[in-house]
Amino acid sequence: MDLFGVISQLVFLLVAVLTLAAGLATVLLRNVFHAALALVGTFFGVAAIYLMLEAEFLAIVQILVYVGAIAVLILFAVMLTRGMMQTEDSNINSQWAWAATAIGVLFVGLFILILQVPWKISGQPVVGDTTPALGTALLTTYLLPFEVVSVLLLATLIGAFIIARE
Amino acid sequence: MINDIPLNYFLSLAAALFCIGLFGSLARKNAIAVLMGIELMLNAVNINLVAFWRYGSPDPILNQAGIVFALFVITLAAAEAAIGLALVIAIYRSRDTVNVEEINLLKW
Amino acid sequence: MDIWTLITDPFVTIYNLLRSGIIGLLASLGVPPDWIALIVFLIMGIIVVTAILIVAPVMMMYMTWLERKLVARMQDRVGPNRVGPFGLLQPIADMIKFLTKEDIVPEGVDKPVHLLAPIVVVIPVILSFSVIQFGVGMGAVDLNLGLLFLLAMGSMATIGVFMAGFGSHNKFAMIGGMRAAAQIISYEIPQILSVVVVVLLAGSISLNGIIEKQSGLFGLGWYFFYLPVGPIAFFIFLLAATAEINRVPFDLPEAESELVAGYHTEYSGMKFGLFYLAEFLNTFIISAIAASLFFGGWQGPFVQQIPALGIAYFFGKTIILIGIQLWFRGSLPRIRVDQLMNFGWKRLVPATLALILFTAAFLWAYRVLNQFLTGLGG
Amino acid sequence: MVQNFTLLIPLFPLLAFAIIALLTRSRNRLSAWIAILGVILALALSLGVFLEALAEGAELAVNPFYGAPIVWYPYGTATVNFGWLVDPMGSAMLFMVPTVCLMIFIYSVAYMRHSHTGKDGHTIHEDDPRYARFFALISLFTGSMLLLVISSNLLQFFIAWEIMGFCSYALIGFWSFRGLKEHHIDDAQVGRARAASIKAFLTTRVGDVLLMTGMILLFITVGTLDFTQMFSPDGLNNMLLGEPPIGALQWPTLIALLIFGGTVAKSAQFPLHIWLPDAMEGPTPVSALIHAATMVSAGIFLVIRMYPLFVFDSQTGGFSMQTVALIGGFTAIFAAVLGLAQNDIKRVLAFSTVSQLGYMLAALGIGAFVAGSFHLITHAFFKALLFLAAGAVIHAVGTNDMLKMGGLWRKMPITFLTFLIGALALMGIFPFAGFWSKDEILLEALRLGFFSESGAAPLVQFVFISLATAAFITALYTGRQLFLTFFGKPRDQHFYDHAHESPVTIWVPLAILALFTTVIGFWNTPFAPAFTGYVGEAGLVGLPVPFEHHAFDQLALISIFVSLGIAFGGLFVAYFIYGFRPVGAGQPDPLERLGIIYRALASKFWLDELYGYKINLDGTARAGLLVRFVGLLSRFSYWFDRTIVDGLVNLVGWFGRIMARLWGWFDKHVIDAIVNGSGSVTGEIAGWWRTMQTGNVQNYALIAVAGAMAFAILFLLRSFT
Repeated sequence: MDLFGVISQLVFLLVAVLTLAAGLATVLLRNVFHAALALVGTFFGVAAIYLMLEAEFLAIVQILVYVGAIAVLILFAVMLTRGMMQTEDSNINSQWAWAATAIGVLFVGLFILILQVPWKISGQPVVGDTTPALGTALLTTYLLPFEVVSVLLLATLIGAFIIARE
Repeated sequence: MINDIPLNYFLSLAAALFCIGLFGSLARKNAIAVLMGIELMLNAVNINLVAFWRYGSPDPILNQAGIVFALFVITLAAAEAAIGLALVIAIYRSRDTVNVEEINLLKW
Repeated sequence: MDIWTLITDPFVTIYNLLRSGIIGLLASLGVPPDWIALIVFLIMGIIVVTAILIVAPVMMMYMTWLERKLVARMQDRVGPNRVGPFGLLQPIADMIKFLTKEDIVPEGVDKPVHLLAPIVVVIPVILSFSVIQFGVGMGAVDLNLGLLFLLAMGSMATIGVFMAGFGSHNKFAMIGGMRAAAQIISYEIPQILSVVVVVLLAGSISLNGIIEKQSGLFGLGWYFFYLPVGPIAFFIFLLAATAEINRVPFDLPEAESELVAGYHTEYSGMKFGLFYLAEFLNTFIISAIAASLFFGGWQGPFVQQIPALGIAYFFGKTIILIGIQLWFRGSLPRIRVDQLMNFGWKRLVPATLALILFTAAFLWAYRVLNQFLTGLGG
Repeated sequence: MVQNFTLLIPLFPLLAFAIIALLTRSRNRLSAWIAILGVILALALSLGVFLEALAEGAELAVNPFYGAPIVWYPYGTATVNFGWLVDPMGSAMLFMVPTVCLMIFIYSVAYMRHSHTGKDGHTIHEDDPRYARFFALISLFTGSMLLLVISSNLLQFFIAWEIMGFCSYALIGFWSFRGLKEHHIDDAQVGRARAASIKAFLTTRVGDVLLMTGMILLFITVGTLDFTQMFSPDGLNNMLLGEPPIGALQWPTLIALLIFGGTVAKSAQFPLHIWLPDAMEGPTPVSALIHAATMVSAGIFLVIRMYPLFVFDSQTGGFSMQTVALIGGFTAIFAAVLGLAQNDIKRVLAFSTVSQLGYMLAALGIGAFVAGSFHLITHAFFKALLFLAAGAVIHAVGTNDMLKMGGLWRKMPITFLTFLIGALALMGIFPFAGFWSKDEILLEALRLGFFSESGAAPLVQFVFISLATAAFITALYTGRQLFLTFFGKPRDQHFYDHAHESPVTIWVPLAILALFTTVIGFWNTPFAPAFTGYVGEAGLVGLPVPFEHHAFDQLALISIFVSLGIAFGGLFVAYFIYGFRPVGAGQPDPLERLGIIYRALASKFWLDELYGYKINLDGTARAGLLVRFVGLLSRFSYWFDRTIVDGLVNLVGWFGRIMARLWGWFDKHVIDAIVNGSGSVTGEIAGWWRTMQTGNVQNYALIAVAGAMAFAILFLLRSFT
């Protein structure tokens, strides 16, 4: 393995560990606000993963939408429901052990599966700018889903407004 | 990059992230935390989609189904967050709690 | 490598000289090629980052001076005039003051959040500098998604503001943070949409690409002159961006008369300095984006012959735009929070959507007409 | 090529109807003008078609203007189309109908304004409260008549026919609502109008049902209702293919008789004539419309349209034409006799109409197609004239009763003059229209009955004698009417003082109609039979045999003198009874000396009491004996149903109730126990199981995850092994 390979793997591992750590923090931190901040960290980590996968556009969208919008929404919600933020009792519910067991089994199963399945890899390099092709694809091949998603967003806008207003 | 890091790395990372998110949504008391767990799961799924696009697509430029799918997932995540948080706030307003265990009016 | 090139395009030339020098040096030392590439990448990156990190605070310091001077003139005062000629050394004095002040951490704050907040606010601003094109070939990187990157960085600021508001354990800070977040996500939409107009016109989201598209008319083919779309889009962008960075007349999150200083009420010393830095650099970034999108960035007469002119053009335009924002500050009253929201959602967003529709229709008509006319010619 | 626009002719009045009904109801004058405009447009277009048809000449009979462009509905492989069919007779109708209607419309503008004396003694002129509605309805009436005339198939014809039926109902009963006291319309008249409208509608309904039955049979046997296809040789011969329906009665005869049934009702022939006299309760323009241009003409026109069928039937040995002749001849004399004893000025005219329609049918029945058709045209003009003039008299005097009039010619000379022209035409006196057409019928009857090459025909002889007698009586009652109304001394000074000459809008239509009455007869004189040449020379659609026509000969000359003699004879007798010594005020009618005969005549041979619907002067009405017998029968059926049938049913019901009670016990104690048992068992189990529903979303999610994992593991195990 050459130098770049080593560095790449190291970078990947670093990012992966940070991402997972942030994810764990999200799930485990008692303070919901801190958890939300950790979630933001996870989002950044995932954006970095996208960058590694040469999906720059998606990485930027990830930051724009997840960090810029969803995380802010979550922070908002946390602040609006402040009564729950610093409770003394546990932040984990009574079924956590069952859940952890099931999820442990799930993870092990998934891991085995990932290692066992012979994934088909084409290995084509990404040459050139993917964004124009992506735009074309959205407005030609995926036009219908695109429109449906637009309508969904509109419906969400109205729905959120109606649900949340006094 | 593609030659240096095997696909399995990304898939394992995604699986781990997914399991973490799943745990968050199954075991946290706070409804907002549950939503955060769901976001984690969606992100994990997106990693998978992009990874498969990058590694499996016969022509990464012309065939961007993975990216498109990930974009739609992000959009849906935004919608889900908006509605979900609106619901949480509405519930908080009427019941003064966001503890999922206490929001159980629909039991026997 | 003649002297003429050095004179007309000093920075790029020096950069290239340095780069080729390092490569030559490493090659003569017998370093493997991929190591060379890595080392050169790292060294040049460090140089560029250092340059930015030096230029940015200096810019910020003299913007504070400019603001104080300008606003003072508008208010019929003199402004700083004690330290140095025309008070030119005043910013340096201020900086020393910031650095030497006591770092107060109030009781009951959420410590990590409190400490991290200024850093989180500053980082995206500094990152924004990496894609700004200061002159011909003078950008740290030329991302083909540069514009999107800038917008993403702009939206990141909310997190820091939130952290500051939450972490300060202070109701003013909390309200300020909430206001800032609401304002930023509200005004982000018209800002992005008005940028979309330019993207439609240019057909590119690379900053350099957009700037190069404005090279027509002897370097004056700026999108501002694309009547009637250009001026309207610029105006909307300026308004939305001003709101996005919480400046007058949209400075509700830090409204002195209501909230003391908003989300950075509890900050002092260099932490406050970082907020201050972020605010002014944001002003600079906004002006730079506006200059690039609507006024051709470094584009101007003779810039092809003498690339160094590009830097002057760019900074000239940016400073004029900064001046406009300061002019806002000096002359406009603050608006109310409900007016702010109503204006954003009920006026700006629909107007911008209509503008996009109009632009698209216009472009389509233009294309059809063009095809028709070419058909006639052929 | 005006003919291509034929289909638009009825559209104008129908459009006027729609506009008035929907938009301008509240604007009386405007509505009237819209209606008149509609008729004028229809008239203009009709005249265009008529002139074009005239230019075409007799050839038009076998190659009529025809088009059926509007597909209404398809059936099987063919379609029913709407279209137009204009043959010579149709074109003559197109000339006659809108002309007469236009006159009636113009006349109505003033006629439907009533005058009455207000509280302060001044005369108040006021529109009828339903002025606009009146014009809407007569527009619809006219439009449907025009549609009927141009119909290209029997179904379209029938639709127009039915619309007319409705219009006649609505218009005869036009005054059948209260709130008209100041217009001299009292409760009695309201009651009469109401009863009369129902009577007219129901009586004509009998004919409509017959017509529809005939139409259906025609469709079944011929396979089409389009006139041109129906009367093609194949079409008519198709009728002979099937089994004869009833004994010796063959299909063409049956169908022709059924269709003729429609005519009998619509054209008020014996025995369904009973509605027409009572129809006089409608406003006078309506009477004119019904009697001259539209309703009753439609009945005759139906026979004219279906004439090939009748001819075909008689050629194949049927007796439908003989029936037509018989009923026509009998009605002619029957109604004329009845007309003698009527005191209501309009009722006399009504019976005269019935009688004249009998003339036409008799002529058609004996094969004198042209003469019958021509009489239809001329009669329309002079009968419209008579009605409108009579209406003018009623309008001026304020009563219908001739015994209260007298000496009116001094007061209203123009009306008198026009009425006189009409009366002379009706009597058949030279040179007015009635003379020429009636003489033609009598001549044909004479020729066919007594001087036919194929030997004497008793039926035609009967017809001739009947018609000649009827002509005499016609002159007699018309003379009676003239003398009673216009001559002698006024018998009621109050009404006499009230009388005045009609306004312009009333007498101008009268004058125009009088002009037509005077000249229209010359269209077909025995010396220059233009109408005969036009209508009869080439036969009909599907009957391309010219109608027999004789040059002017001795017989014709004799016939002229005979008919003139009869007419003058009648007039002279009338003068002898009524003119020589005028009936004084309060004196009874000299005819009352006839005793029982007079009473029989005055009460119309008690036919209303026998099978009709007697409408009394006071507005009450009573069903005829026959009807009441049917009523009794139905009451008996009702009793039978209630006591016998219901008793049986109740018995069964009682038995069922007993059984049900038994079942009820079983249900309650056996089945319910099982059901309740299973229910409570289920409830117990469910109460224990339902605790599974914790209401906690995360619980559910966990179980869902676990389930999904279980399935995934199963699947994987299966695919790995």
